Amino acid sequence: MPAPAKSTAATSTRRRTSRTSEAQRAKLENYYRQMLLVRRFEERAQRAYLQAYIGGYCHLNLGEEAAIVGLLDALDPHDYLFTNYREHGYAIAKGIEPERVMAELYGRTDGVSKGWGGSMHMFDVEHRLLGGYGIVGGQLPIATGTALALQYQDRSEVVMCTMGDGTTAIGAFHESLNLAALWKLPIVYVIINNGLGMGTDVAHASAEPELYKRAAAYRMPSARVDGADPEATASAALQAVEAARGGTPYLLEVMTERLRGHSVVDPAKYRSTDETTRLKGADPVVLFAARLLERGVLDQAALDVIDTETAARIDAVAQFAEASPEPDVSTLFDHTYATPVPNDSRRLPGSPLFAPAPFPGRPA
Amino acid sequence: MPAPAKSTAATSTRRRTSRTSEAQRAKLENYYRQMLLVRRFEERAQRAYLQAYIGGYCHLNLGEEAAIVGLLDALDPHDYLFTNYREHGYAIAKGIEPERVMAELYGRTDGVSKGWGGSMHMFDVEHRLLGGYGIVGGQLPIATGTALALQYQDRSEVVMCTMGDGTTAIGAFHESLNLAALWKLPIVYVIINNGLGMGTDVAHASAEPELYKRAAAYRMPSARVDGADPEATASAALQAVEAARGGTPYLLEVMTERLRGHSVVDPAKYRSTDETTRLKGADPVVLFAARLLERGVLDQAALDVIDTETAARIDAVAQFAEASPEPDVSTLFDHTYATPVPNDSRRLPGSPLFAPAPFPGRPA
Amino acid sequence: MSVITYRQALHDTLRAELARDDNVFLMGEEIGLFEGSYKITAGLLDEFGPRRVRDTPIAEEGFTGAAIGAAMLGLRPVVEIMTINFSLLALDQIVNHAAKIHGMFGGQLAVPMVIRTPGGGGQQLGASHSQNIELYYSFVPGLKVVAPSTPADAKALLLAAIRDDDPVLFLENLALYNTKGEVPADCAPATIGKAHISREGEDLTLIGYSRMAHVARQVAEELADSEGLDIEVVDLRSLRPLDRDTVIASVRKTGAAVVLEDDWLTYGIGAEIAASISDGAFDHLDAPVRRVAMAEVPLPYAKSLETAALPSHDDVVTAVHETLAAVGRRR
Amino acid sequence: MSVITYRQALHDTLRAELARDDNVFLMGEEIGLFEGSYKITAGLLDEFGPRRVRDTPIAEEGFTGAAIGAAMLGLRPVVEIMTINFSLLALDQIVNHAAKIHGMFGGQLAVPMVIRTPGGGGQQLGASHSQNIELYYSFVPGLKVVAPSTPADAKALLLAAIRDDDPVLFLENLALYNTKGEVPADCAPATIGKAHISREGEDLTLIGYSRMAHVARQVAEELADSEGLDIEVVDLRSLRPLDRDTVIASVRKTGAAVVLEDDWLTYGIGAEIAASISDGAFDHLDAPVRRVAMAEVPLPYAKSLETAALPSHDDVVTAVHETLAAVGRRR
Ligand SMILES: Cc1ncc(C[n+]2csc(CCOP(=O)(O)OP(=O)(O)O)c2C)c(N)n1
Ligand SMILES: Cc1ncc(C[n+]2csc(CCOP(=O)(O)OP(=O)(O)O)c2C)c(N)n1
Ligand SMILES: [Mg+2]
Ligand SMILES: [Mg+2]
Repeated sequence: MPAPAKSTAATSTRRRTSRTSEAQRAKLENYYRQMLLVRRFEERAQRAYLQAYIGGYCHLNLGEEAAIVGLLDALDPHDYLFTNYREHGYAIAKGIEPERVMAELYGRTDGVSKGWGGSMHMFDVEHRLLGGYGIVGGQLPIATGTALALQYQDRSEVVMCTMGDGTTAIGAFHESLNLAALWKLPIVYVIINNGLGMGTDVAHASAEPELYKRAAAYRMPSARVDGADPEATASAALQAVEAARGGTPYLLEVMTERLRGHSVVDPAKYRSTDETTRLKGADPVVLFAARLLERGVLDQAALDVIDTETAARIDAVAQFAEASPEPDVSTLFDHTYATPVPNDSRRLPGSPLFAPAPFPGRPA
Repeated sequence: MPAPAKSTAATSTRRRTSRTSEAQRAKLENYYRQMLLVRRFEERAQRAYLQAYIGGYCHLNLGEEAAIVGLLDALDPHDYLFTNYREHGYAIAKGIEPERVMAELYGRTDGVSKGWGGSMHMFDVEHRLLGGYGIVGGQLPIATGTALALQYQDRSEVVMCTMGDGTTAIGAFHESLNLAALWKLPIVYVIINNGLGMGTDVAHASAEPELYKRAAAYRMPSARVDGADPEATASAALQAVEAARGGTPYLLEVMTERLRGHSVVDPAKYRSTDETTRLKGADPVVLFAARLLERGVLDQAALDVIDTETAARIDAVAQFAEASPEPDVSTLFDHTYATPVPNDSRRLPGSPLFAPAPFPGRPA
Repeated sequence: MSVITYRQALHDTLRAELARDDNVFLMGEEIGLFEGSYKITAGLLDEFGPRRVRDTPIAEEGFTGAAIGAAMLGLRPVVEIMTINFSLLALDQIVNHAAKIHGMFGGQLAVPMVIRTPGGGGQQLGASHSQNIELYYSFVPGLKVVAPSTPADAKALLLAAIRDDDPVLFLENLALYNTKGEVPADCAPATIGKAHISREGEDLTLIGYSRMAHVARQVAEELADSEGLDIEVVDLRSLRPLDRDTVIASVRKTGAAVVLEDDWLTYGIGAEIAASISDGAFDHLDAPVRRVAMAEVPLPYAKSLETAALPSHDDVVTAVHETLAAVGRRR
Repeated sequence: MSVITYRQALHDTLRAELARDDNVFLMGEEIGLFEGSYKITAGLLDEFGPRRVRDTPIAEEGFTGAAIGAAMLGLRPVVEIMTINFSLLALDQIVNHAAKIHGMFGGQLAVPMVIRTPGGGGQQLGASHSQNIELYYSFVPGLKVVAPSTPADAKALLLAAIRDDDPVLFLENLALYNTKGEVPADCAPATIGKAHISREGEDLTLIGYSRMAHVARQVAEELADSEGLDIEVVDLRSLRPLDRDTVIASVRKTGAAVVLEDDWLTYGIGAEIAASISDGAFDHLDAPVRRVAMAEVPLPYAKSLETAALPSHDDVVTAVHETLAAVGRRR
């Protein structure tokens, strides 16, 4: 697997960042690198999907890059993350090699879930990403239980659990937040509010459209933050994570934009032209690049270098995925159970349940 | 079916009620009569259960009488009511003959649900009690949909839907209130907060123990009222019903006491002696009788008359139930479907699926 | 008579029923502005407005339950659950409430509602999005379950379902939406509870529903052409009530049966079909009833594994050949 | 060896496992202070405290899901769902999550949890509180389902379930809680996936699980005494995986089978048993496999109707007699 690309852009801009400390500068550059990596990864995923390398549903993080990077910056590596099906960027930002994320999209054995999960089901025990779930809201009770286990074992890690705005209407949201608050679990629930379910906007889905306010029903602290700003997101997330680590669960609402359709195949025709125009000015990667330029953190040359490096990395990522083998049919029955038991069915669809009955009739 | 007992107690106290108008006096007497009817009904149900006339689970309204009477006073006869499994008193207060409620408890054909429902499943289309549901929270989405139908048909009725305090933890609570508020449905959700699920108190079940405050998560108006006071309950309920009739759903929390165990068979050993002592002073029927005496609405003689009349009525009620026939086994398949269709199974457990196969073998 | 897709047949029928009866309305996630995840409801919000075509929040339990309550007052809601996998969240409302309200309250009110939902694997949607769990509904007295395999049946059964006074689970299939067939313009509602012999034959009976009834017809035609086999095909159409008589009459005639299903074998729909045949045609069977069904695994995403796990055309051919061989040994 | 109730066997086993392994904890509604709706957990809160014995709000989906998440970190939650009817609210968490997490993520983590829940009709609890829906779990690869019928099996299977690394649905039965039987003090965990011949015989095989395995033994003993019949009884014990081999070996020997179940007949558990026997013992069966199951109605409250709808001891006797008569005609 290729090593992560080394930072070569840093040098060229170091002198100009008088207003920011070197550590701060490095951090911002790193934010940008990660955001761009997610962006280019998703663009590549889109292409690969259209070329039929990727199947199933494929939901992209385009527009969510700053939020991802900010949120994950607030987590320690040993903290746990649960997400929904729109999670490629989260997997990458949690430290999983993009190669393994792409290989999963391709359904290959080097995929982070060995090809069993696909786009919606990234999972990596080592990096403590505990999924990637496709049932809206399904991850919430589970993440809550993981937080319960941390409390039970008297451990210091926290759980972060993301969801979409549309997800706040489902029963599991209510049950989970109530349990977490009642039991004082170390968990941060994050609402990625991109304004839309698939095509349904928040005003048509939630009677309280300021979603973070729903935390009050559980006496849980909460806040809303601008998810186009990775620094603001990181600092809001840090506050939430600290509360959780202290035994106060937290609800954080992160305002983002979904730049494209709900999934790769959705042309988003339901969007007004006004809305489409507005979105053009709301691209968090573009905005952050402009901010870095303006603040003198990076210059255009540096940005260009990062761009080139990222593009190269993504090419390598796609090549890795393409080269990875498909799972062999002989492995089909490998993961039904963790503890093997007698009489588990290992029949393929074309095989009979029993060897053809002997004829004639019954032995005496 | 016996006619409702006529008021003979009224005359003896009419002269003394100088502070209250005659209409008001009659109303308060009627409250008391209804409360006592529910009380004696439930006591009789308990006895009948212990005598094995009644089976299954049996949850009583002991302690809830004032709340029931107050709530139902706010509804017009053509308004709809949904409740949970603790609903004998609601059925009676909605105007259903206690005879038919008791017959249902006995599982007889004259029962309000023809003996098919039992204690938990009272239902009467004519009186617009649309059940009696045993799955905690199950009634909420359905009641919400009935309110949707009223709106769809541009009708003026409202729906009232009661639930217990423990029920507010379940997902259906959240989904239903969100839908109602989003769609501005004519519905009042009522939480009967008796402080306990079965043995679990509110503080161990809800992270926001002031349950009415949960309405804020849906921008829904809400209030809390003392359910030992039928007048206060009625006026709070009227406000809620009026809001609902105007298209603003409402959440009303009614504070009550559960004087006995969760169901007839629960000795409630988990209750502290302090708690048991406190409850002795919290009987709403006793409190309301004292209030009526104190306010000069009724004197002791009048109360005694009501008591005697109610006891006689309840005897008749039990006799009616006992005399009513059990459903005949021939009716077992009568209610599987409303629209009969071919091939519906009408096989009894001991019957074969097919008439014994002819022998020998296959015809040429 | 015109040739249209299964999708179009559904769309046209919903549209016609909306126009015919003001009590009919549609409800579900993304069925309005988004025009439906699989576009069955395209254009209907524009035509009928939000009162009749209601977008809901993501709350399967809530809105399915709301349909029950609306149906109790005489409306005829047609709910779309985006895929049958998500219906698990509404199962309490469907099984403990919709199916019970008529009986549990002594037959006082009916619940005339339809739940439309597609099943189907083979789209690489992974384990939690590729299940065929019509069994969960077919098992429950008080529910009716229909599973059309052709555009004509899609129309006739949807008409029947909407006009029926009981809750009906209307099973669609992702893989059938684009299939085409003839649909009579004056198509009458079908009778729920009746299977259909979609091809007559003498050698063996193939039984299926939904996608596998479609596959059954294809295989039967093919084997007629290529090998001169004369296979009878029974399209169950209704899973509850189940038309055992039609199935058994066919097997009594042919003496051999292969049951096709897209769900897991053990306890799947086919188990009941096989058990019923083995009982009702006991003295007529010349070989054990063979079942072709999904491999019993959480369906993997990877194409290679997914394909291996799902019953294919070839698997059906194998099963037919092997069953006829077993028959041969016995006849 | 001592004679104790099924309830006591469950209680003792939970207590022993709590004492043995700190990773084991109990979670559910009213299991602590209230001591459990059916008192299985009586005294355990006092003994082990609220960390190990956790009362939950009424939120089946939430706390069952929480058990999944806790299990993923290596804890061994034992969840009580008060009756199996309420498990419908948690079904998405169980079927779409607990059963899938191991496979869907490529086998990375296990979900070692147990869901204990009683089924059973006959208590006049009405249509929504009297269902036997173990089918919903038995159908799903990734889950294991066990259904003991004796106190000894209750203990041995609960030990196995708690120590197994997969999600196990542990089916109890309201009518069995007070039944008694011998339980060895040093009872070892059972093997999940294995049926048990609980009585040997030559004339016919009776197959059941949970309450109906208990009834099967009673009927077999009685018919031995009264009519000298020699009936073999198979107690399935495990519904997933299903031990077809044991069942079929028995029927190959006896040539006749009656399958008993407490759920609805069509698509019920017995359908698979009957289909499997009809297939695997095809050339050995002397009569169709008979099924005894619940009438297909929403179970009424009234005692007269409820009794008529549920399979009884007498129904089993009738089925045995009629099956032997059919055998007689063929042998
Ligand atoms: C229970 C369930 N219902 C419906 C769906 C189909 N579905 C997938 S994504 C989605 C919209 C989710 O919106 P939101 O929570 O805002 O997340 P976003 O996609 O915007 O990130 C829907 C309805 C599902 N996967 N699960
Ligand atoms: C979904 C579900 N879970 C559990 C139960 C068992 N149960 C019946 S009543 C009850 C307590 C309900 O408490 P609350 O809502 O406060 O109502 P109350 O009985 O106090 O009137 C429970 C847990 C049930 N009937 N349904
Ligand atoms: Mg969204
Ligand atoms: Mg309560």
